[in-house]
Amino acid sequence: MATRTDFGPPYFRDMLPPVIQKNYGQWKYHERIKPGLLVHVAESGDRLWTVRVGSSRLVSTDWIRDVCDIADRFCDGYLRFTSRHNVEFLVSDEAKVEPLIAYLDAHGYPVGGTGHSVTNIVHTQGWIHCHTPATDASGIVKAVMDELFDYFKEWKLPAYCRVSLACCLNMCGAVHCSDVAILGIHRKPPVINHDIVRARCEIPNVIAACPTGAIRPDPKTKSLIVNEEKCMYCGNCYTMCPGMPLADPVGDGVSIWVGGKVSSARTPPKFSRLVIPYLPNNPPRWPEVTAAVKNIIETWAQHAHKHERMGEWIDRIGWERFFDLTGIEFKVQLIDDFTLAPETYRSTPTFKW
Amino acid sequence: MATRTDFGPPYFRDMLPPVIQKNYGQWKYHERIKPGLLVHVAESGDRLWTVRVGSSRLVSTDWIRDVCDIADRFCDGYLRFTSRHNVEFLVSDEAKVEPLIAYLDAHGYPVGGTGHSVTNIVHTQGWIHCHTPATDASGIVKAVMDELFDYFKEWKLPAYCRVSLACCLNMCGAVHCSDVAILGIHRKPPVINHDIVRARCEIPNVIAACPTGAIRPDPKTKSLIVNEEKCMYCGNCYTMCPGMPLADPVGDGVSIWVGGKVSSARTPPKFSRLVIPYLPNNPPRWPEVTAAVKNIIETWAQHAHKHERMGEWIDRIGWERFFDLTGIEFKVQLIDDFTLAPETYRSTPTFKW
Amino acid sequence: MAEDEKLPPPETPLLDALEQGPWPSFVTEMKRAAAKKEMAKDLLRQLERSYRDRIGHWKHGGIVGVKGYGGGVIGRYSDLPEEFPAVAEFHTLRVNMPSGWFYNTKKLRELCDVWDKHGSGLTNLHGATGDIILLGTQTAELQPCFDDLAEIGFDLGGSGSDMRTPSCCVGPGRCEYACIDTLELLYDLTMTYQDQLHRPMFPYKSKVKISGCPNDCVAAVPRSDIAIIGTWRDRIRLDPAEVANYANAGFDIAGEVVALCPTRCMTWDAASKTLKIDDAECNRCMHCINLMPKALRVGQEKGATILVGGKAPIVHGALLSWVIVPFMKIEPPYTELKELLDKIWEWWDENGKMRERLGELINRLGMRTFLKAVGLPPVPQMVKAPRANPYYFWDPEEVK
Amino acid sequence: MAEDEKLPPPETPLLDALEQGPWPSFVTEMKRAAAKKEMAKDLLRQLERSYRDRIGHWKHGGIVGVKGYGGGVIGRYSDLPEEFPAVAEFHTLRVNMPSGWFYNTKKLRELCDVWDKHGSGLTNLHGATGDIILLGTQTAELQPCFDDLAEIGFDLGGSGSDMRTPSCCVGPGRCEYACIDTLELLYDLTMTYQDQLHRPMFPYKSKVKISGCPNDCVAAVPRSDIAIIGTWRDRIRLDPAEVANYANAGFDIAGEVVALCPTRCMTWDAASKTLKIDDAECNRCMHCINLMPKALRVGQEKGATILVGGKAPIVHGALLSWVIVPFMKIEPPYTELKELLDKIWEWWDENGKMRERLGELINRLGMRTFLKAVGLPPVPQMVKAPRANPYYFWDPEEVK
Ligand code: SRM
Ligand code: SRM
Ligand code: SRM
Ligand code: SRM
Ligand code: SF4
Ligand code: SF4
Ligand code: SF4
Ligand code: SF4
Ligand code: SF4
Ligand code: SF4
Ligand code: SF4
Ligand code: SF4
Repeated sequence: MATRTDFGPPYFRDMLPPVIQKNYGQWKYHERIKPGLLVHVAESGDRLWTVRVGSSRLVSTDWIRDVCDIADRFCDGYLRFTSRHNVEFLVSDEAKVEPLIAYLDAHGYPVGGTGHSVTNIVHTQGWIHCHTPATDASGIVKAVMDELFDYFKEWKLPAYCRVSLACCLNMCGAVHCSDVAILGIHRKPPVINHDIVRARCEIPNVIAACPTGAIRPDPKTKSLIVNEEKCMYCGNCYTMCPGMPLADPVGDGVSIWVGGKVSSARTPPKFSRLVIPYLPNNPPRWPEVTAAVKNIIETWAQHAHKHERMGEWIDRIGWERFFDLTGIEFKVQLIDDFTLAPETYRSTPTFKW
Repeated sequence: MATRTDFGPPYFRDMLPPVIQKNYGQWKYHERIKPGLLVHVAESGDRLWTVRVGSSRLVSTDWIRDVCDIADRFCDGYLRFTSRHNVEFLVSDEAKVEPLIAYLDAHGYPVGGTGHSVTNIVHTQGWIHCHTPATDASGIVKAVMDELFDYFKEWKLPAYCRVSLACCLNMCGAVHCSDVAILGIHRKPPVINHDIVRARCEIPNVIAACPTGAIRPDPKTKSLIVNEEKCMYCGNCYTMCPGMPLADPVGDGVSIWVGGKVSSARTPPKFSRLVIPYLPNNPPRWPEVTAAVKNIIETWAQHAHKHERMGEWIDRIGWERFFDLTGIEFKVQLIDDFTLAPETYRSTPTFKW
Repeated sequence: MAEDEKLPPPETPLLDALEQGPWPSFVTEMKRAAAKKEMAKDLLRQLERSYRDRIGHWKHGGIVGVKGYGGGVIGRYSDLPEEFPAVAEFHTLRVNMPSGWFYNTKKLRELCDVWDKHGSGLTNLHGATGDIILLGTQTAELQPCFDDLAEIGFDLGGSGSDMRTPSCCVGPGRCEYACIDTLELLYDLTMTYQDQLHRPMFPYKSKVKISGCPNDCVAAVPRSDIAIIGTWRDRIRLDPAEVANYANAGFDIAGEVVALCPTRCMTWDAASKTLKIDDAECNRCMHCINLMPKALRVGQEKGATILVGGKAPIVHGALLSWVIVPFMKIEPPYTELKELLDKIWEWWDENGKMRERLGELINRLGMRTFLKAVGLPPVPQMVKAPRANPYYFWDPEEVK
Repeated sequence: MAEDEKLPPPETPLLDALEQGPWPSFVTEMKRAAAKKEMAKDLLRQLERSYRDRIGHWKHGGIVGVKGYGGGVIGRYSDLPEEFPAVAEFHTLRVNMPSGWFYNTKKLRELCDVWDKHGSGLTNLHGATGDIILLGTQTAELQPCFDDLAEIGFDLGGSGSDMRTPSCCVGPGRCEYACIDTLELLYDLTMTYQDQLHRPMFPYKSKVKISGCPNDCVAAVPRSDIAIIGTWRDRIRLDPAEVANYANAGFDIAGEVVALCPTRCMTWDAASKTLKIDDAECNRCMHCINLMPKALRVGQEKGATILVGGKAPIVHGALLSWVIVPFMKIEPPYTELKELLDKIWEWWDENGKMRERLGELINRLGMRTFLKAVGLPPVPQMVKAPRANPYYFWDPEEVK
């Protein structure tokens, strides 16, 4: 049979529980009953309870079947996932809410992540499936979420705290606007294996792939040379040519960024900014990374006003005070020297000691 | 006799009135008695009255002798000039203060420019002495100050208002951080006179002088060609070669910039920003320019909070509201497309209608 | 189960440490899959090796895919194929999720069956762009897998230089703030642009994300070339009685709401418990509504703000998307919006260099050029502030 | 007076319009000079012609100057020499003003005599950089004019690629806010760097400006390559009695001071009329001191913040200067400061391209390189915010 194409995704309306079908677009308000539990009330008076559960995102089909069983038992067979990879059980019968939560607690599904909590960490492939990672994704996420678990389960923070992770500069996690971002970085140019280059790579394509024009042909070796000063470790050359691996146990590691936000609530979206330029890859639990993230979040939690996101707090107290309070050393790597650098320099004698 | 060199300026201490000699660095506080009149009180209790007088900056030796006469009569022969080209008469005898002011009023020396006023306009040479001006300096300044005269004489403004003028992009007036800046602009590339170029210009030097690399040699004419797309009308080529005049009665004119500030009081220094891209050169009194400046200042004066500089006011209400209130049309020229342009674009759905 | 005998269960001392702790463990998930699938077993082994070596062991290979599609599959090959033969080829399928990531259990189970049959039994729910990520299978399995997916009504998502799988927030499905029907709009656009989604023909990837209000729950502003954000043009709906209720319940309206209003356009009279909003000065940041959803509601004249140019840092630095249309009504058949999208893509397609995102092209050729090309008038809402530099290059047309 | 007969008084219908109105008229000044000097007469005529033509009539010519100096004179030539022979050559002398623009009338009169003898009789008091501008004379008069200036103790200022005439605010001469002795420091630096001032040998101009406090009354931050701004490191001196006096006099301390404090580090208790400042959070913006000079005074541990890189837009856009030293004690003989200036100029001299200002060089080679070269440690006070992009190019040294 000829394969059909371009038929698109399943129509979402077939995936909506009856209570949503009925009250679609007619929601009036919501309440956050407790961490992980929301109720939305419709103009009609109907109510929809949402129970949010943390997920490892990298899941087996068995796990999917498990959550389907739960949805069948408590939610008439409907559930959804969130933009941060949590599961949301959609309950229309109040009587089933607490039993559901009890069941989830009993079976190790973490209920939480709503409101002023640390919700799931948007992340990427890392060593699981990508070819340019400077670190693993799922492993750090697991270690960090174990450390921050209480902040997922309870409301102990002044405001939202979005933590994201990406395993290389491509930033698939779109970490660039997160309260706390964990970013894998390479720090060494590719090490060229001339035999592989000669044998398996299209020299012109490799040269063309380099965004900074750092690669040029080497007539002598009939291979390539990388101008190390120009290389910003993007890995595009490796994508084109297996003879130019970037990955390096010493060069690779993790950087920490803070103060970004996405929503326009109160203040416009902000970029996250570099505060720790490098931490080593220390699997399986990356203790340096988890400690750094926890320190930043708890320092913020201790000093910020209510509803003040990480970046809003820093804007109020000033970056000099941020480094002060967190005890993080201000390193030269943090000073911008890229294209918009002047915008980040201080042009006033007003600052704090 | 062999000329001596490098002996430097007159030593300032020889120029200080006795009251300053005595209380040098020992000032305790000051009061603004009325527009144009300050009194500074020293730890010793001594008092120094300062009477500030507006000047056209371009003055004859006769005028200098006149103000010297005044200083001899009322100030024991001492006076100073300010960083904005006003004269300051330094009075140590209270009895002489009012007579001095009366004399100044009688003889047409405008007393004022202190505190929340429009003080003198820092400006440049224009058609008086420079070779790259896109407009005149002294003429516009005279016309604008005539129009704003009451704001120099009286305290009718919410805060400082610094108006500056420069007659070309070189911005000798350093207008780039003024509450209101008047900037001469050329809008046409140089018109090449090939005979003059051939006869009197060093082709390579002219080419080298162009910051944007817009000039290349033209073998055919043995002269030069300007890539008009690249030219930003800086006049460097004309500096090197009289065969490439930029000045043009239609192309040249004036642009208006607002919202800059220099001091760090409350908020850090800010750049002025373009709000009217072009007004014609309309000597002798540039009515379009004077009207535009007055409209902006009076709109600000009417809406700003006390102590709120032009730029601070705009930051509070938003630029969309500024255009609204002043009735100035938002033109495409105002949208940045230079190197830091992205920093000026709005990355949030939050704005005012 | 014959498979099982082939290899002993992997030894993974390092990864085992990640089965400790309260957060759900992906290692446990991998082991569950490994119990059934060779691929998953070798994936575990290779990952353990990566944890030892502190580097990844994947490389890029040739393009792989399925009939009639240019994208939707990410080719991946182990760089240690002898050591880990079952993942020598380990390609990912990106499957287009339903709007808002809503599912019924029947569909999800069908999906699991297909993937157990053809792949590793491991998935990401979901990928960072929003797709269902079917994580790893051999080249030979791609077509059969897709055919079975088609049977149950799942199509592929985007990859390569195409329109990527667009996504949207839950919107009207479960949110009172939704100013536009994000779910329906997403489905409509996805269906309208199937060709752009499945057959890479752009200079580079192009991402569309839709949020129902300025809270931007799908992070459209930083992550999409074209962001559609719901908003309103009239006034916030205010229920005085409910406002008083909040106050009576001890909620600090002055401190938590009024004081944090970025435009300072609210006034609170504690005595009479009345809240006033100067709507003309409100910039619709959502803060007050977020804190008092029972008392304050978004306006009634609804539509969207369109922003373009957002992206991650490669190559010139990350960009947030920029306002180009302050307000547009968003109603089926969405003609005005689609005409704009077509014009934008057409201009980008004609002028963009290979691997140049929309935002980078706008920066290279100038916002002015872009606005002219797509026929949008300049308005102050587009900028945070006008230019601070005098480098406007005048068009001879303008100088008369 | 023989001169007078030569030409009739100029006819200047357009310029005459600028003798109307209350503001002092430069045209009147030009006419006064024209009554004595041919040069001034032709200047008036040429200016009237410019007002008619709506363009200037000057051109650049060869370099002109005086013996032993490379700068200090701006050569200027009329492009209509036949029509305006008296200004065919019309060069400007830049004469170094005394610190703080203080004069006694004797010196000023001597200056007038010299200029009436050798030049147009027209001046700018002062130029935008701060010099006394002697506006226009012939080439032949330059040396004699300078010799007579030297006689009365006036030296030339800067022009071309040298250290330009530095300037400073009135400071301790008449301002209680002065945290450093701006006048003395200016004189000392001017004398120390006479060679740099008078003999262009830098890649381009270099400007130094000194303000006694963050009010920056000489606009040093936007206008100088090296800005020295007075500040303090301890606490604001507060006189409670005087604070109360302000309040009693009806001054709105809460509204005009406390509410506008950028760091919100002040608290005002209306009942007890007490003002508290959390000095650790104060950023020394001066606002409160500016409004209550009788009650609040700058601290006692005084010094300066050093900022570099400010300039006008040519070629890459205007720059404000940037903090590189948060605090430095400024006391004679100013050794630490001078060592820093020497290192900065040396680095710029070695690395700067022709016509590249310090700020542009720092941007081209990177702040990191600059700080290393001049031996300054990175501190957060240097930045508004850390980098938002991941493009740090690691030095192999750093990667171990
Ligand atoms: C389910 C989800 C949308 C979806 O389609 O999946 C969602 C749902 C809601 N969001 Fe959100 N947001 C969701 C991702 C986001 C994101 C995107 C992200 O984090 O990547 C943002 C931007 C975050 C940022 O600014 O960095 C986001 C910023 C908000 C905000 C603004 C918070 C702020 O003050 O900055 C609100 C308003 C509020 O919380 O009152 C909000 C409000 C809400 C409400 C209350 C809307 C409503 O009335 O239903 C929903 C419950 C919030 C809660 O978690 O307590 N939602 N929300 C997403 C859940 C993610 C998760 O699993 O944790
Ligand atoms: C005389 C002069 C310094 C000099 O060495 O010549 C001077 C003198 C004083 N300035 Fe200034 N400033 C002088 C140029 C400046 C400049 C530079 C400029 O305008 O180019 C600035 C920066 C302006 C800007 O921010 O754009 C300046 C920003 C200030 C401020 C900050 C005002 C603000 O709120 O932003 C103060 C504080 C105040 O006014 O209370 C100040 C305060 C003062 C005080 C009160 C200082 C004192 O205690 O004596 C002096 C009298 C102020 C007045 O005019 O009422 N001075 N002052 C300059 C007079 C210029 C003129 O003729 O009008
Ligand atoms: C699977 C996913 C990460 C994940 O674990 O979720 C992913 C994985 C890859 N991304 Fe991504 N990106 C994914 C979402 C993103 C996002 C987030 C988003 O879409 O909202 C971004 C940032 C937003 C953006 O596009 O700007 C993103 C920015 C990139 C970039 C940088 C693009 C740029 O212009 O800066 C690259 C580099 C490239 O395109 O060559 C990239 C390239 C890649 C490649 C194809 C690596 C490569 O160059 O071949 C990765 C394949 C990994 C693998 O082997 O499976 N990926 N990538 C996400 C897609 C899943 C899905 O379809 O749902
Ligand atoms: C006379 C003066 C304007 C005035 O009427 O006061 C002036 C006049 C000229 N300036 Fe200027 N500049 C004057 C202060 C400034 C200032 C203000 C300041 O120094 O605080 C600036 C902005 C600050 C700065 O330097 O960045 C300034 C920025 C320029 C520039 C642009 C420099 C840049 O890097 O952007 C040029 C172009 C150049 O150097 O070729 C320039 C060039 C010129 C030239 C020499 C034109 C040329 O290229 O040959 C002008 C000679 C006019 C003439 O024929 O007399 N002038 N120039 C000022 C010097 C008087 C004095 O010494 O006191
Ligand atoms: S962030 Fe980099 S390494 Fe990680 S998945 Fe994306 S492209 Fe691969
Ligand atoms: S890693 Fe990127 S920048 Fe470095 S050489 Fe390869 S392609 Fe070029
Ligand atoms: S601003 Fe331009 S035209 Fe005016 S004096 Fe300076 S260089 Fe000359
Ligand atoms: S005016 Fe300036 S930019 Fe234009 S050609 Fe001449 S030197 Fe080049
Ligand atoms: S973006 Fe707005 S409409 Fe959409 S889910 Fe979030 S809050 Fe609701
Ligand atoms: S939406 Fe934001 S700006 Fe508007 S009133 Fe509420 S808080 Fe203020
Ligand atoms: S800068 Fe400060 S010290 Fe100098 S005059 Fe201005 S206010 Fe006084
Ligand atoms: S100096 Fe400025 S920051 Fe410090 S207390 Fe006064 S107003 Fe506040």
